[in-house]
Amino acid sequence: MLFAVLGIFLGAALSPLVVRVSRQAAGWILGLLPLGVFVFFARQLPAIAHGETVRQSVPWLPSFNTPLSFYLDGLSLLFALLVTGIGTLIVVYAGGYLQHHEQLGRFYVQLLSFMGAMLGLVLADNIFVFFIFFELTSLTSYLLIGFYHSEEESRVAARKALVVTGGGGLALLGGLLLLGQVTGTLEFSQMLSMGATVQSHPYYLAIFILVCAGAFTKSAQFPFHFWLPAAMAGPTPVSAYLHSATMVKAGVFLLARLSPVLGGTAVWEGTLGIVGGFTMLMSAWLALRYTDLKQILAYTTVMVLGLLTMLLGVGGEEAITAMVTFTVVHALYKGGLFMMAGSVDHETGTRNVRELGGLREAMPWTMAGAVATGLSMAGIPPLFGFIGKEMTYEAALHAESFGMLLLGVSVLSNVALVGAGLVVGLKPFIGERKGAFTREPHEAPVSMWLGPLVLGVLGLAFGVYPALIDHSLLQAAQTGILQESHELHLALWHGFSPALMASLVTFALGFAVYAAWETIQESGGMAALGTAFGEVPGRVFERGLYGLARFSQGITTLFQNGRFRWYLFAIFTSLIVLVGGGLAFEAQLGWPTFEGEVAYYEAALAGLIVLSAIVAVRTQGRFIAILALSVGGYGVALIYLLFGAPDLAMTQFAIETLTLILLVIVIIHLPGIEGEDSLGVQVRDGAVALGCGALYTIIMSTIVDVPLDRRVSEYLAGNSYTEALGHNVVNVILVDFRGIDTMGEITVLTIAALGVYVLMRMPRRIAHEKEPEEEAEENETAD
Amino acid sequence: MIYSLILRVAVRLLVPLLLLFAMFMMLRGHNLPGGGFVGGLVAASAFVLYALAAGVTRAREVLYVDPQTLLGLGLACAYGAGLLALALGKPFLTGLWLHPHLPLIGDFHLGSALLFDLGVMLVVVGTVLLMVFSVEDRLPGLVEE
Amino acid sequence: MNTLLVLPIMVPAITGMAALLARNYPRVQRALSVLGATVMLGVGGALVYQVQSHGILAAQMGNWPAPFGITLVADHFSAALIAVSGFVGLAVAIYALAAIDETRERFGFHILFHLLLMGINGAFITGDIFNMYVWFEVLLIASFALLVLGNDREQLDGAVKYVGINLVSSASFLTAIGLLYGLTGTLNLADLSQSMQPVREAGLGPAIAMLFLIGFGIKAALFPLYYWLPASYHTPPAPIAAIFAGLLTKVGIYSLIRVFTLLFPNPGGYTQAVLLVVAGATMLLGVFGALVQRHILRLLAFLVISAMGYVVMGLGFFTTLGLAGAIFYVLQDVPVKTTLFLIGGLMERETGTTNLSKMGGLYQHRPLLATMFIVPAFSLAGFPPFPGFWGKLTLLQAGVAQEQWTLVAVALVVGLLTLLAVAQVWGRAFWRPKEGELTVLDALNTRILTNGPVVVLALALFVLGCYAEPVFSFARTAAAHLTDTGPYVQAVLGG
Amino acid sequence: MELIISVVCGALLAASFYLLMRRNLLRFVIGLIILGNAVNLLIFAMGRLTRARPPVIPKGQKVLEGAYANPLPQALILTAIVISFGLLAFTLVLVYRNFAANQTIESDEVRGSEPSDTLDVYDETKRLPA
Repeated sequence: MLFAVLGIFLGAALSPLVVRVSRQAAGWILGLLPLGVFVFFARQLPAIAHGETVRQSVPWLPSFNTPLSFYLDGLSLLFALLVTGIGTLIVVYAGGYLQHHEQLGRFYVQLLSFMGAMLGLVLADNIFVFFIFFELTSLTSYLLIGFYHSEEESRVAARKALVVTGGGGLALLGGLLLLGQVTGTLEFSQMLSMGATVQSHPYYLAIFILVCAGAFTKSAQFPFHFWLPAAMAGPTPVSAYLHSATMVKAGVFLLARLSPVLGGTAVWEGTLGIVGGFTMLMSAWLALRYTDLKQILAYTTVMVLGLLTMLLGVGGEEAITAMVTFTVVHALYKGGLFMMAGSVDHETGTRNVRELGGLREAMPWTMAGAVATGLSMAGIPPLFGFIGKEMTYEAALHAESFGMLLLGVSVLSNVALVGAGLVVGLKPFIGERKGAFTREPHEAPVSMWLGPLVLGVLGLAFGVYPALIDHSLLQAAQTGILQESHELHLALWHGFSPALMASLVTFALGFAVYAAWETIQESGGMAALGTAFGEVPGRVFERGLYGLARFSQGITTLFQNGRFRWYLFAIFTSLIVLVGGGLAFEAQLGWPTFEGEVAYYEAALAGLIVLSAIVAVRTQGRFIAILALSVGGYGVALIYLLFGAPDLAMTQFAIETLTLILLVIVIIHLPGIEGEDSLGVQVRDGAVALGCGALYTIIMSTIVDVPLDRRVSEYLAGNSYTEALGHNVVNVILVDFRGIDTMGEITVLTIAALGVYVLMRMPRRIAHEKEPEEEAEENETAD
Repeated sequence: MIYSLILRVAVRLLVPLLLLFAMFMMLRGHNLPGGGFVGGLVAASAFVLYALAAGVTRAREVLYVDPQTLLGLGLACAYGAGLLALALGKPFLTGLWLHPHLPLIGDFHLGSALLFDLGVMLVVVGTVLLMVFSVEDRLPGLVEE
Repeated sequence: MNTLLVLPIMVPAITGMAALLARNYPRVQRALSVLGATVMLGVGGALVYQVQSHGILAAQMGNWPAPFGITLVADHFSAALIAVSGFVGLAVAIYALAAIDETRERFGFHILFHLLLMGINGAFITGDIFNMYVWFEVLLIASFALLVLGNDREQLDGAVKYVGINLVSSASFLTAIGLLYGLTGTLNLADLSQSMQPVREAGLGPAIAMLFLIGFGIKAALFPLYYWLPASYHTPPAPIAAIFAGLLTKVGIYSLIRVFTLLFPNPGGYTQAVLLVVAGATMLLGVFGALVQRHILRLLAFLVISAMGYVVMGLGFFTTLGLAGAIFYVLQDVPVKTTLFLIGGLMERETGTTNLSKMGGLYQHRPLLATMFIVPAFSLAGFPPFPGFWGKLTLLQAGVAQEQWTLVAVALVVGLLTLLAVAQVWGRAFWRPKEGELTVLDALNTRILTNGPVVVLALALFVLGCYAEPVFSFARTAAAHLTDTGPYVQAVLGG
Repeated sequence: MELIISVVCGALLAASFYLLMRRNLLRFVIGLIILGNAVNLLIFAMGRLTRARPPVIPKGQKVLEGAYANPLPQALILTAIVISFGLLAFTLVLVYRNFAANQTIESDEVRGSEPSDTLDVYDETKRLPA
């Protein structure tokens, strides 16, 4: 399994090469890769059908407890087959569809990565491995949806998909982390039997909500459904693949995978049933509102996703049977129909159903595939779609509660689906040619009609002879979801059951809808529906992004307002808050004891220093300020001298003088200190500054009460002469004990000198991107 | 006023004295207050004085090397003093000492610390001079019209 | 062993010094620069190898026993950071050969660059808190000089704020050192961690910790102290901005983690609460800022801030898992940010503008650049399979284990917003077609010099994302040594 | 005396912080100089004060006897003084240079690197461009 996934990624990496070698045959060549993987999985079928499961684990991140582990049971096998099987047809199809596109190579890289990600997702056993592939599908689908990147519409659609599914993914990550925390394992296969533990845990509700957020966004459930119809801005092969077998199925797959763990509770049934049911009903009818083939198909996908979600919510043998059956049904017809839509678009230049008609002669093969898949979508016997629908009705009828409600919703939705199926599958081909196509329609190349045809034939074959898959694949998948084995038997003819009655009603109403489609479409009710559920959610989302940007701007200009003084003010305020908080939190402050004598000249010196600082603060004259500064500096030097630090005093004296000279040199070129701030600002800043100073004084006075541990100093003084041959301990510390400090210090000096040199001597450079006037002005002020 | 004759003559005498004093400060630093830093400042001030008296161009000529070279050499001395120990297989910055008996001065301790201090001094001289030379044209009267 | 520990400081020091002496010979300077950076990478690798096989290494400078002299210590955390900084240092040194003009070279770019690395490595490897201050100043003044190299108006304006605020940071750091010394009488970090009793008795732990937080927090660009960063990081040329973004904030965060784990291991207390609040606010405000920028490098600068929030969150949990996440996050964030800024520079070069509103066409015309952009950008958004994902995942797991729900939620939301910010850049600079032509391609050797390092960095990140085990287990060990400081103390003080 | 120095330190820090927040960058620089002095004094006080006993071993003796001023903080301050001189010189020239480029030393007007950009959105349709 590992090699299957890696192989596809490898194929992705190599695909530009293949395209470069042979553009025409690239689709066929690259199609062999998923085909091979499909065969590989198909060969696993007998064993899996017997109830075996395969687990493969390769050490990957042992210190994170995350192996690259895969788990193959019926559920993952079903999806793996869909991913690779339909994937093969899509790859072939894309070769024809995008043959002349200059970025075909990049397209294949993205498409095959997408396939690999989806395959990895359905096979993953470790939850983090699962999540990685889950997010990878978001990323690759982002690139694919935005493939026609020069159109803003495509970019907006891609962004929508990325943010919605990526955001859901993050919620899912939270859920998975909690799940891992609760179960103590990171492997799905071990979680499957821990449903009871999880469901009785206080985190259950949080896990459920987060997982649902991930699944609903990915599987386009209301109210997150809007990204999916928008995503049709991508190339048709992408839409076909995305809708039929990948991406959107990831959410449903996730719910199916976790249903033994999370399912069966009232909240599970209620949430999935209501959200799924509502999504199904809403989107089925919404599909009738549109005339674009791809858009109609997109909404019917949402409808099916709703249905699948609802069935998972209902649970139980019948519902899960219906769910796995419908998954296959849908994958087959939706893939085919999208490809057909692409072919029609490709050959006629329009996807508008109203402008299409009478293509039966021009495009016979395409029509064959389209009709077969379209009728399957409409659920007409003997196609597989009919069985799927029957099973749905059976499930509704067998539901423990709200059975009739479920049936009603299902029938109502399916009525619309019948209409939509016929509109899409039949309408473009029958009747008369309408309008003038931008190009003369003729049959698409074989690579492009092969897919719909194969899928149509399969739909027919499974419908007529469901035993092809029911006992093996579907039953195994059902077992995978339910974690218990039931005999699964499908048949076209069930006898005169209530389900059949419902089907007949559905047909009758469905045909009526088809007949009256144009009227229904234009009706006010549909317009309202279209606005409310088709446009508003997407618009709300875009508006949300706008609001987010505005909000971000507001908060950014609040803090990062470009005013240097404000920055410092904020920093000093934080100092007061944080350090003051720290003091308040723990310190035991008392009045400091005042020990020792203070000579009068010492006190006077201290007073002088403070006074000089006050003068420096208050004065408006720059030279007075400098003078005060120097007095203060020399005062500090005197303190050093008084308290046994002649080296310090000497240096301070020298530095103070040097600073004074530098200041004078520079200041004579600068304007004076004019203007003060308003009194309010002065008081505010003064309060903050005094607060900071007070905090320091408090901390210092607390510390000086404690005797100092002088062992380090004593060692230094003791070894200064005996070991380092120097009488001046301070100097020995500088050049020997802490010589590396001094090394850093002279490096600082060197760099400072180089910096001054750069500042003063390096010619001004004009920054890029200046307006011409501004540049001229710059030149004037430049020296 | 800066080019007054008296100042020029005074500076002629003062500069060598100051340089000598600087060396003295550096050398005695290990035992008495002083050291490379203060020594460097004194030496630098000698050159600054000279520049004030004779002009920056002259001062640069007398200095002979670029201040940047002084910086480089100073760093080389200081780093070298540390690396010397490494080369001899001792930990970085370990003090190394020679004890030659010099005829006039008597017992003398010649150590890597001295080389280190010399490096500090060179860097300080280089720093101050590079800064001063960089801002030279902002100094009134420094650059000859 | 002693020699190896000195080399991270001395190799760039000697390179810088030699470049200073050779300042009139640009070719020699360039050769020296690349040579020095290469040796530095080797030293980093050797250091990681030695630490991996022998555990924590310590060297006493001048052969003075700790805590009396200065000790250099390489534990897993610092060794890994030195190796990573060697890696990005080399990449930037090569990129700079093409992207730094001759005037800047003549005015000391190579000298300043290596002395900056000297300061950074010194801060990583020192085991003495005052010595750490000295290295901070070395890297700070070197960054000042690099920042103004060119004297653009924007550069000068940005530099005033950068310099001013960072000097306040240094002052806060230095006062904290002084106060700590006043209580303990020692400066050696390991010794300090053994001598914190008087600090606790005086009840000054939280207050002094907060002073350190202010000092380091300014350098690490945390809320509410980060203002200097978006004001300045976008002004210098891309290689300089790249090394700033890659390494400077990391030095702040490294010191924060080092000091807080060694001296203030205070889970559950005031310090922790502050750290967590700061972390959340930093993450949010950084990404909010990024959402509204037009200037590509400025946008990235805001994302630098946001990433720092994640790391502080890991520290704030004070668990081994949280620290492992923080360390892994830092280690991958260094190349991520460097790569992004280098790419930002290339984007500017190719489109002739820094303004996102005017950029475009890069996906169409520069597919290699586009591919390289995806790796660090989506890594930043925490998307798998890029390394940022693993960092974020670990941090989230630590958060869940600590039941810090608010922060976990904030981290997830910030991930989404980062994703949006990255998608905006991608959509507008890469996907959207550009009006008018792109500028003509550079000469081939220029392209190799600029694209080569970016490709190598991005590939390394991709590989790290796909196989994170070696780095991750290293980070775990590093974190274990941070929560259990015994081996560190023993390595330094002996016995 | 330590207590007095503590008060002096607090006062100097307050003065310096106040000056840092003034709108004239020259006063900012003056604030920085005071800040440097204040921090050095703080470290000095933290080493505790001893009057008139420099830590210099008299000729002929091998160790210091009796009380002597704590040498370690002195060494630290020496390093710090020199470093802050380097930084200060750079800052001063930077302010000057910024004045030469922008003709202002008002800190409120230093925002060439942070222009007040308008937000890039479609205001009519209330959307974010992609």
